[in-house]
Amino acid sequence: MMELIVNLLLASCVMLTAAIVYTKDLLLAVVLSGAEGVMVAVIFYLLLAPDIALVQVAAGVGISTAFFIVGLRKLRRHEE
Amino acid sequence: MSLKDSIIGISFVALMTAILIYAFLGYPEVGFVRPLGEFYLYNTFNFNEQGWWSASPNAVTGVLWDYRGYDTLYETMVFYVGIVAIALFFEKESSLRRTSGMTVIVRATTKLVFVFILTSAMAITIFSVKTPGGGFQGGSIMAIAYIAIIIALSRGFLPELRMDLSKAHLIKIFGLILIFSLTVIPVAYSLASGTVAYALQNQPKPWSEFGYPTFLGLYSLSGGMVIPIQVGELVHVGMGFTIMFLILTEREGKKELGGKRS
Amino acid sequence: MNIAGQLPYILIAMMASLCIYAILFKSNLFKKMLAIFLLTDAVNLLYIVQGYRSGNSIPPIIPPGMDPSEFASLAVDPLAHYFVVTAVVIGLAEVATLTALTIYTYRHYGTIETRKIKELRG
Amino acid sequence: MNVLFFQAPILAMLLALMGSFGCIIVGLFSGRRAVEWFTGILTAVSLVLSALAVVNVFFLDEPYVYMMGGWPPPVGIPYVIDRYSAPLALVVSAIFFATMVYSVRYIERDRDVKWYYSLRFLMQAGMYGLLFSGDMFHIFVMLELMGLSAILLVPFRKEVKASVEAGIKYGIYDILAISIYYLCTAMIFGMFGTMTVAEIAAKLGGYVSPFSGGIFANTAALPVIIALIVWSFTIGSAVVPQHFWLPDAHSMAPSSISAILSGLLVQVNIAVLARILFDGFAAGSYPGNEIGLHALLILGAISSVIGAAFMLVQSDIKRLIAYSTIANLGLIAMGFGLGTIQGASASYLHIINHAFVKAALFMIAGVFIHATGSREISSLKGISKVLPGTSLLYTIGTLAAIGFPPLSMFWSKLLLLFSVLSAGGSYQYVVVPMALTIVLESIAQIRLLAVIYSGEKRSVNCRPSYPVIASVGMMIGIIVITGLMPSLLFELGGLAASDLLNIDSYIDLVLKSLNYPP
Repeated sequence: MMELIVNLLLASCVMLTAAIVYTKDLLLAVVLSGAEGVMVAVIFYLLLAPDIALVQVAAGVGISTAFFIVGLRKLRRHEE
Repeated sequence: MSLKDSIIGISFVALMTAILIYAFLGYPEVGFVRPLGEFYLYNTFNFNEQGWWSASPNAVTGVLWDYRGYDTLYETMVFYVGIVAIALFFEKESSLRRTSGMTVIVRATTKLVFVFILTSAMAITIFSVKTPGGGFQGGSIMAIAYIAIIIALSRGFLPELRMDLSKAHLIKIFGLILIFSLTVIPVAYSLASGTVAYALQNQPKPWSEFGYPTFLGLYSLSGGMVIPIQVGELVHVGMGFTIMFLILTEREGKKELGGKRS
Repeated sequence: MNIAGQLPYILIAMMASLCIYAILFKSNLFKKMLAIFLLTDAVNLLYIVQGYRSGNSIPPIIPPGMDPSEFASLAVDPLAHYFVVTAVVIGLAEVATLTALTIYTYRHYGTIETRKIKELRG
Repeated sequence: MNVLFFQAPILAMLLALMGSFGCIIVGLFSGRRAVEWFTGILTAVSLVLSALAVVNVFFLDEPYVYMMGGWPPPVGIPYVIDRYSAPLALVVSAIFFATMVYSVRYIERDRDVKWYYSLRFLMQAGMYGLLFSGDMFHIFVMLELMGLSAILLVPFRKEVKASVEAGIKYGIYDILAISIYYLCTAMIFGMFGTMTVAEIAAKLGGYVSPFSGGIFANTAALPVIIALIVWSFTIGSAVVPQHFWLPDAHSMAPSSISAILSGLLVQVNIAVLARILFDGFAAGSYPGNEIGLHALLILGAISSVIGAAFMLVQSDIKRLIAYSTIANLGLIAMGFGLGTIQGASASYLHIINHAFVKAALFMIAGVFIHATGSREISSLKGISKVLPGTSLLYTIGTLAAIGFPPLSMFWSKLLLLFSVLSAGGSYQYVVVPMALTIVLESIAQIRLLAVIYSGEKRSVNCRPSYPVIASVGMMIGIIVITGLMPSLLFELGGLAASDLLNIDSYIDLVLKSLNYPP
């Protein structure tokens, strides 16, 4: 059961990655990468890695997304 | 995206995936721990094998600052390069001015929440030998406290909390000095005594006698140098992120760049 | 060989290849940077998946009073977790460096598309 | 065993680490002179310490393993201080010291020097770590440290458009290379369950470790891992077809940084690759693992010819020297790719000689650019009439670069040719691209010399100051002196190559580093 959930989450991570690569809207890509980070954190938690889940939530999702958004404010939103 | 790009993309991804899957087909099924991992698990808090222990019940923390501490030391320095990147490119001569106009209630509430987040960051760091957590996690949470203030209220609120850019730099370097001195103390001991001790050595071993004191009586404090070094990491990481966001959220002036925009 | 038991590896391989494709072939610098960040995430997943122990396992924190040898036969791999902590921090440093450079490229050139930046000779 | 000698290489590394944040404190409380003195003293001390390490390894004691944190190899991180790594670390210290002296006047018009010196220190620590490390994951961390600080130093003059562009180009590709290497470490972890380089080789030979067991996956996947590692490191060391970032990055960086990037960074990459291929994947003895060496040989041959050919069409002095780096790295890759002890010792000597020569050339090119205010080769006309001393130094450096006897690079090029000819089989045809490279490079360099010595007397913006000349003179002095002692060089190369290629002794050294219980 748990393997199934982890595999499903992994598959959705692949989908999200494909969407991030495909989309032309960089802000959407940042938001999607945040969602992807949350999924990765959930996988970490399910695979009994609470330390890593904590790092991933604090740094991989929170700070890096804030960083990307602050950086993107100084850039152009859409890919050409 | 044109047709040609799509074909190139799909074929590249397919090829790369095929190569990697070819490599992974020989791999064992998911679901077993390799013996080296079991070695760490067995020894990390084993009173009967004190020559091989790290005195930390949390095996990840034990690996982080004892078994592979030298890696983590330089990982901290890589993070330092990240801070230097932002400081080198965007730091300007600017001072934070205190904002006015916020009511007393807002100020008091913010300070209260701030103190609460800071305390929890500290707790996550100090109890990392017992529970999930660590210097980096605590530092990130501490930074989130500052970043929330910067983004939600204003940068001008930080002087209220007695914090500005050069002070943040100094506190960050204080954290680094703490980490660094805990690293070199065994080396200095070795040079002074003429016996062998290794950099970042935590507990005494049969082949090398140096060791930091371990407090096991106080229920939750153990791990030798692990806790102080994690506090150093907390300060470094928390202040590092704060510096990055303080610099990056600065309003851009019109004339800041000598070069022309093309 | 058992495909179902190796499904995580296959999914991670797809994710990593997508990221490498984006770094090599996408023209937008910001997109390249995101892909670098996601590639680190993919490899982190690979580590954690490899360190997992199926069955009745526990996190790598010894509960009070448990015998170390029992703990060693129950818990998941702390070494893999350690590598991931390190890599997440390093990933953030990479992102900070590349963000700084990307913003400066934009200020100088007015664009972050590598196709359009052709100031230097090859 | 003397404790000071034992701790010397680690102390050098820790001093570099201390310097990185010490600079900032000194910079916050006092002026730039203080920062420079602080940096200079620390760099000099680390030079002395790495010299002590070399003395220890060659004359007083045997090669040894420094167990980080006191943990024996598969548990902790081993630092292998042997006759392959210690001399290279001394070269790193020497060039960092020379460029430090050079930087004092060279970047005196720039702001933010404290960040500059801080990043330089981190790059130095990263190089020591890469050379000494015997752990795959530690190599990843150190690549990251060295790479990120180099990426930030390339666009140090951030007002210049082209340097920022060179920086981001270098940044993206270098970080891609490091990320691919990170993927490889994960695959190695899954296959071998260990990160120690020596244990990987031992397990391929059937060893079962008391700490980490045997092999957990089918070794049929090993060629994929090796190919990915070679890919990653050939980006880092700019072997064709991944060379395109190097001419931009090395020509756009400040000259004091170009000297380090071109003289050290790319060659440290290739030295580490040789370490991993020979000692980790047992390239000589385990069947199927020669794929890495074959790739190095073929890519090196292409790389050297293309690099030398592109030298002929350059009009910018620093780009010309940068393309010469690509050509010489191709030669080094070919030497390692042969897989013989002669080839490895020739490549090793070429790394050392090329490091000093290339650092000297970039430093003098910086002097010329300051003097004429232009990077074009045509604007160098008549410079020898105004700056005769500097031009003489540049001439010696160039003669060394093209392999003019008896300067140092003559001997390593000679050894490379001999090693190819003695390798036998189809390997000896590699002598054709090698000879072609040497000829083409000589033509391009001599054309540059001809420009310098032609033309009328002209005016210059500024003359080189005393520290600049002293640092360049130090480099040229080393080139001349080492060239006069070929037997010593050959002996050094032979010892280093035997430490590199003798896998059994390397495994014994690392895995038996802990004699407990005795």
